[in-house]
Parts: sequence; structure tokens; C-alpha cells
Amino acid sequence: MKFAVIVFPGSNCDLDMYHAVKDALGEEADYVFHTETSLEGYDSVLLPGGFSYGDYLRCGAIAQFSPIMEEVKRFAAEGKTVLGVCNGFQILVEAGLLPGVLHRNTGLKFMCRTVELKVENNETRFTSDYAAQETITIPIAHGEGNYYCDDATYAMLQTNRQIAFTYADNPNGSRGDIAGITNKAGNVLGMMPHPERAVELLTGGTDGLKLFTSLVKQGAHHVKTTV
Amino acid sequence: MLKQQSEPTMEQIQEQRIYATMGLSDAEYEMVVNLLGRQPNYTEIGLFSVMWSEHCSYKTSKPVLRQFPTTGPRVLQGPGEGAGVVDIGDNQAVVFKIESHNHPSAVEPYQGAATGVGGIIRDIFSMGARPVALMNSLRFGHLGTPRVNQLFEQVVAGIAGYGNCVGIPTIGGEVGFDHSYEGNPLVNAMCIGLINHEDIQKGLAKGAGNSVMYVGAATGRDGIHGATFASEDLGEDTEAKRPAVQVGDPFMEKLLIEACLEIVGHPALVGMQDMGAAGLTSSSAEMASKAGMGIEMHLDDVPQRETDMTAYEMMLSESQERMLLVVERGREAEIEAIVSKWGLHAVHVGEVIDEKVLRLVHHGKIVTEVPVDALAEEAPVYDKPSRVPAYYEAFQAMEETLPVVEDVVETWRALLKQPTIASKRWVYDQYDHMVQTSTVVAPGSDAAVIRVRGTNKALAMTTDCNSRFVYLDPFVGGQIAVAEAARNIVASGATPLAITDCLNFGNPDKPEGFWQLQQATAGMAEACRVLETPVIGGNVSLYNESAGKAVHPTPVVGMVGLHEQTEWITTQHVKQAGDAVYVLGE
Amino acid sequence: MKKVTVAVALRESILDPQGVAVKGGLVQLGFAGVEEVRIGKRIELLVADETTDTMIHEMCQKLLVNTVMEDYRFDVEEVTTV
Amino acid sequence: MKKVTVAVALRESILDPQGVAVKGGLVQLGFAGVEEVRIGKRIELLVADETTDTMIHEMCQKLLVNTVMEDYRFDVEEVTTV
Ligand SMILES: Nc1ncnc2c1ncn2[C@@H]1O[C@H](COP(=O)(O)OP(=O)(O)O)[C@@H](O)[C@H]1O
Repeated sequence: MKFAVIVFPGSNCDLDMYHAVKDALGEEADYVFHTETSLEGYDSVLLPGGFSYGDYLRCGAIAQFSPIMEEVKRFAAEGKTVLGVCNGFQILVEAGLLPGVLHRNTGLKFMCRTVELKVENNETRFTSDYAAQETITIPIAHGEGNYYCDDATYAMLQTNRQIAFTYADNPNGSRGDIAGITNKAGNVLGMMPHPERAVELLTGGTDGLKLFTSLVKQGAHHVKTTV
Repeated sequence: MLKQQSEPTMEQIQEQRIYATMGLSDAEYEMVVNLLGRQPNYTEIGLFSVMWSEHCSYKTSKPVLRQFPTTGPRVLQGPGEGAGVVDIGDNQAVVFKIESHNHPSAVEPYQGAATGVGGIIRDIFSMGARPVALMNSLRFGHLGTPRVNQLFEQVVAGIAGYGNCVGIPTIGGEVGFDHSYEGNPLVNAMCIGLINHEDIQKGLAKGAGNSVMYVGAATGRDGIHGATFASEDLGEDTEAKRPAVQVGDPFMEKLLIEACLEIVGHPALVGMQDMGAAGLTSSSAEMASKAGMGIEMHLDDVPQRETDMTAYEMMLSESQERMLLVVERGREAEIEAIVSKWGLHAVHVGEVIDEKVLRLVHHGKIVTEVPVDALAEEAPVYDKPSRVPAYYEAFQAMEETLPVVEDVVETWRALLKQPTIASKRWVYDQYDHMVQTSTVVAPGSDAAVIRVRGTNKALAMTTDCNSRFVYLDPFVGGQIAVAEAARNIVASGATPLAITDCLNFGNPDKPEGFWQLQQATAGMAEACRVLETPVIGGNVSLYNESAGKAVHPTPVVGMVGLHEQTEWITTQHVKQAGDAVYVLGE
Repeated sequence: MKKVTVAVALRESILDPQGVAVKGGLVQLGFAGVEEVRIGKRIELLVADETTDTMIHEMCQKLLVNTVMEDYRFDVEEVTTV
Repeated sequence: MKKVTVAVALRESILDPQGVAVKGGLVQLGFAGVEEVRIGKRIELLVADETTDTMIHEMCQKLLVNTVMEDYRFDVEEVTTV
């Protein structure tokens, strides 16, 4: 399976994503620059963390207008998988591919630590290798990861089972302890925690690996059924 | 129409001793006159004042720095370039350096700390190395007053804000609290990079006719010392007080890192240096002087953020996130193509010339012409008088006593409550210490460890200095600083390689202060020789005083060690009940 | 030239943790009469004379403001170029 | 009650990296007529009627504004409590 790791000006977890896919997962990956306009030949798109355009104004606000984002929208509309982590999540939200918004942590500080997540829905294309309600340990590193949406949206997220991960101990004030959500179709996932930082025993555990293995399995399945 | 600039004339500079407001002595002014064979104009005397400042010339500290061992079988680059370089095998090397940003942080703690981080990162990637880790060493007065609390919070936030945004993990450091830092906090930042041997850059302006190119943020009036402008003698120039605060732009820095590292190894690149203290002046003069060449610069072409900037202002600006490149003539477009991919521009601002002078052209006129060696090499060096302080003699005369501990548990608790000893989690929680996914030992252990991706090696790093020891006995305290760093490295399972140091001291013009500097560095030098950890670079920050009182002498040691195998990495944490505890040593 | 000043504020219904912290800070400083603090952005734009209000609304809605959580208002002033 | 609106702006000659990035974003979006963008803060305070202008200045200088880098201005409006 071939992954595209999008590089925006200011992305800084692009390398981590790339190595997670290449080294830990053993799949193919390319860096795709924000000025590109085609995702031809890729099976899945990864929007990495970092500080696109410095995260000045609002996180992800400027990056949503990069030329590649039009193509990411088209790619998602085709039903292919798109994963946005941290800044990638913020970009997906700003671009309207996922509902809601991410604002300042209630503690007002950037926080970098390892937290426990609950897999709320293991029937998504990103979580199928996890057990239902499995508790996993994944690093977070953000200053604006406080997920907010209005009541109607929150009800919709619940009804459609779009909440993929929640925090066991809410670190940032997110509504409903939300750590990660999918779109209604289930092919776009945004999450603040960094699964790509948890794919090796030496550097932070391996609890993030199953997200990527789920993607690969589902991706293979998806490709077969659509041929 | 050009605004009439009201700069003092050559005569006024001499008669009104305007050089003195810039920090030059009468004798130094005479030296400049002799070197030039004439009176310097305003821009020229400005260039000398910054290049001959302690910060750039080490005129006071050179004699003490000579004590340090600087070579060793693994040292590829000792002091003198942006940062030192140490071989770690497999054609790879580690590049590191520490630097202070004490005074800017006292004025504006967030931006001061942030720009300190930005500056040290540029020192690393201007060598051609990929920055892979950041460390820091901080000192404040005792927590509890609004001012100290705010300094502490804002400095930490500034370090976090910059490091997190550029995507370099901040993986360790130290924080100490003591009255002596009340009015003068210390903010030292260290950056560590990785490089392949063939990529090591030297900041050399070689080859007459080659292009001098400017990359990065536009130049503003930031960082020009307000004091030189404040003088009423300057006449009708009523422009509002010029702010000295530099604002960091980590996003720009991230783009610069990627652009510059992509240029490294490009055959058209001749040399590269960051514009640090004294910005355009030091980068151009040093690159030319080291190469035995000169540079002619066209100031009208320098990207400017503000209008009507004078030559003096442009040359002395300390705007952040700027790099100076020397590029083979005729191949500028190749470099511009890479730089513009990252949304930046490489702007032609001058040429390398055969005459060993720095020549500045502004509005079609030569406004400055000074020998580059005079600026970069020929600053005076002083042997300052030194005297044993009375406090030290008093301490030496005291009987040694051992404190009596009545209640071990209570004493233990009281000690753990001391902010200097307590957990620093509040600090390092704010630093992204995992980005780049190579952090093996995160903050919280003795030394931090990152693996060298693609190999089975790892690097351990630590910053240490117990300034109370240094105050009580500078020689022994200096030794202890190096030894503590070495113990932290060894405890992580690594072999110490080398150190970088930041000498934070008070006013060296006071003989007692200079004595502290001499003694501490002598102690450090001896420890470095014994432990075979040469000094490959560092920084000197003197005049750390407030209300006439100096901070404790604080020679911070940043040490890096090598794990040949990641299996050897150990952490300080207790692992399981029942494990035996041993004490090694005396 | 026109100078556009955009005031961006968090929607009433959204908690403003920074405002809460600043209020706490002011009260601690002895300003007991402070009831509420809300922190927003003030964006100043210098734009060409041709820029219409519709265009400014577009700038706001597309980039300057996240309408999921923020409201905005703007003023326009003519300025003479120096 | 009084509503105080404080406008905080970076001093003219201080670099505003946010403004530069936002300007770039607007131009990229096709708003070529944007010359300059500066980003500041807009702080709204609800304060007791007794609050004097001197007190507001004090709040600004002590906490709300970083006077090393920023300038400020404020307006006061009477509001009736609900
Ligand atoms: N300014 C700082 N930045 C990052 N990490 C820090 C800082 N200060 C302390 N730490 C981390 O906190 C841990 C404990 O620090 P410290 O109390 O100084 O312990 P020690 O005396 O064992 O060095 C260390 O891992 C250190 O790297």
C-alpha cells in the first residue's frame, strides 16, 4: 500500500509519519509537497502534525488553502482514507472535511506527555485491529487540541459513531473527551494524539501501530472491492 | 526625496566621544584611527563597536579560554566556527553549541528566550547539520514574587513556543533558583545536530567575484542599541524611541532550516553563516576575513522591513532568522530555485573581492571601507587584573562542619520541596520532547538520549552547573560542573565525547569577578583534560549584574556522549522492588 | 488605500479559558471589580481602494475568522498614502 | 457596569510574523490588494461602575499589555446590568 505524507510549510511530524510507514509498517510512502495537485497512485493520505504556516492566526487555517488540499478533498470524496494527526486534524477541521473546531487547551499551555485513550469505535477503517473499548497509550503534543462542536454536531457524532477515540483523563477540555473523530463516511480520521510516535519500543511504545495496520488491511480490502 | 540623516560627523564622533556611548574606550578609538589611517565615520565606528564588543571579540575572556583543551582524536572542528563538530563513527558527526540570551530575556522574557533558541539553532544548521535536539539551562531568583514568577513562566513559554514550532525536540536541561539571579536571570540554550563528514560547512567567502546572497527575514531596526540613539547630541532626529526587542519567527526559521539544508552539498554553495549578534557586520566580516578576502555589499539591495534605514542601522540590526550565503558566480539561479521552493528568496547583496576590506555601498556612494581583519581579528585582548575576593578567604578560614540531621524524613521532605530540587515536569511538559521520534530517554532522567536514526547508536546529552559550588570555590566548582555532566552521561550508559560551555559571570572589570572567571575556567580545563572531554565551543556572557551585584558564577557545561549500541542505554529510575542498590566510588 | 479593522471575538457560548485566566490575574492584582474578561483578536488590514465590503466579508469568512467559534465585525477607514 | 474595550497592537517597528503569514494567506487566496496585515488583541472587560480610567490604565500596564512591545488604547461604555 502506498501512502502520501503531505508536507506543508511548517509541517514537522512529516518525517515521523514517513518513518512510521516505511520502517515500522514496511509499506511505501512518499512526501508530497503542498504545491502538488495530484494524488494519483496513492492509496491513503497522511496529514502530519507540526505548525503549518507557524499556526499563526489559527492552527491549520492557512494550510487549508494549499493547492494539494483541493486534491485531498477529491481523494476523500472518492472514499479513500485520509488521516490527519494533530496539525493534520486541525487542517481537516478548518477545511471542512471534519466537523467542529480545535481551540486553546483549557490549561492554556502546550502539553507533551503520554496519555491513555479509549478506542470508542473499533469498526472504522482506522481502528479495526484494536479491540472494542481497548485502552491504548499514545503521546500528545499540542497547545490547541481542545475539541469543540455545538450540540447538534455532537449528537450527530454520537449517532453516527464518528467518535473514534476518547481520552481516559481529558487533558485539554475537549467536548465529550473527544480525542479523534471520523467523518460520516468513515474514511477520514482526525485525531490530536500522535499514533506515529508510538510505533517502536525504543521510542514510545507500539500502541499506535494497530492504527496503521488497520489502515493497510482495510485499504487492501477497499481496493479489492472497488475493482 | 531622501530623508536627511542626521548622523554625527567624524569630527563630532571624536570630539564628543560618541564612541564611548557605543562601548569603545578612548584607547580603542585610537586603535581604530591607527588601523584605518583616518577618523572613522559613524557607520564605521558602529562596526568596530559591535565587532570589538566582548560578545563578538572575546577581548576579556580570550586569555582564560586559552586554558581549555580543544583537540582530541574525535574533534573535527573545535572553537571558531558556528559550532564544534565531533566524530561519532560511520562517517557521521555530532555538532553542538550552547549560547546565552540573558539580557534580552530580562527585558522581554518570552521573546528573549525564543530568539535565544532560534539563534543557537542557526549556529547548528549553518554548519550544515540537521538540528536534532535542544537543551537549556535556566536560573531565576526565588519563586514567589510576581516578577520572578512571570520571568520563569514566560521564559519557559518562549523556549517551548519556538522549539515546538520548528519541530526540534527539547529533551532536557536544568532550572535553578537563587537570590543572586533576582534581577538578572540566566537563559542558556543548547542545540545538537547531526551531519555527515562531507557536509561540514565553513563560513568562508572564497573566490573573488562570487555572489554574496541574503536569505531569510527582512532587516528591521530590531536589536540596535537604543543607547546609541538616545543621545540628545544627535540633534533634530526626533524619531520615537527605537525598540530594541527582537521578535522570533519560528515559522521562518523552519523554512530556513529546510532551505539551507537542501543547499548544503550543492556544488554552487561556497560558504554559509548565520547573521547572529551584529548581524550583517559579523557574518560578512568574519566570512571574508577567514577566507583572506573582502566583500563589497550593496545595501540598497538588502531586504528591508522598515523605510529609510541607514547603513549604520542595517549593519547593526539584529533582526532574527537571516543567513548569509556565498554562491559561485553565475549559479545564483540554482540556489534561488531551491530557496524559493521553501517560499523564501536568495537576494544578491554583494560580491567577494580581492581587497581585504568590507566596502559598503549605499545610494550609489561608498559609505564605508574598513579592513576586514581589523574588524574580525585585530580587536584588542586584555589581561584584566585579578584579586582573590575577601568572601573566599573568609570561607577558606572557616572550620569545616557537618550539618546535624535530626529528622531524616523531615529534612528529606524539606529538600524535595525546594524548587531547585523538585520535579521539573511543569517545565518539560510544555516542550515537545518527542518530535522527530528519536527520543529514547525523555526529560526526567540524568541525561537525555536520542537514537541516531538508521544506526544502532545513540547520543546522550546533559547541561549542568551547580553555581553555589562555583561561588564557594570557583576552581573546584568548575571541576564539579564538568564532572557532574560526565557522571550524568556515564549513568545513561554513554561515553562522554566533549563539552560546550556557557560562562555566565559578573563584571570582569572587577578584579574579584575576573578572579572567579579565571579560577572556574582553570578548574573546568583541568577536569576536561582528565576526563578527555575537550571544549569544542561555547559562549561567554559577562556583566550579569543587577544593582551592582553579580550573579553567582555560573559556567554551564553542556556535554554530549555516545552510546555505541542502543542496548546500553540506562535510565535513573528504580525498576522493580527487590533489586539491589550499590554505591560506587568513595 | 483603506484601513480595515476587524474585531474577532469568541462566540458568547464558548468558554474563553484565556479570558478566565486574565480575569483571575486582574482580581489577584487587586482589581476586584472585574466581572468578566473576553479576549479576541484585532486585525488591521491595509488594502487597495477597490476592496469592497463583500470582499472583506469573504476574507473574514474564508480565512480570518472561524465561524464555528468566532463572530466578527469590521470598520473601514479611508487613508491617504504617504 | 462598564464595558471596557482595549485595543492592543504591536508597536509599528516590531516584527509581526503572524501578520506576515496572514497577508501571504490572503494573497494566495486571490486578494492581491492586501498591502499589510497586523494582528493585535481586543480585550473586552466588564467592570464595576467605580472603575476609573486610571485603574484601567493600571490594568493595561500591569497585565493586559506588554508595554515593551505593544501600544494600547481603550474605550469605555456604560452598560445596564441585566
Ligand atoms: N529547563 C529544562 N528544560 C528541559 N528539561 C529540564 C529542564 N530543567 C530540568 N529538566 C529535566 O528535568 C529532569 C530533572 O532535572 P534536575 O532537577 O536538574 O535533575 P538533576 O539534578 O538530576 O539533573 C532532568 O531530566 C532534566 O533534563
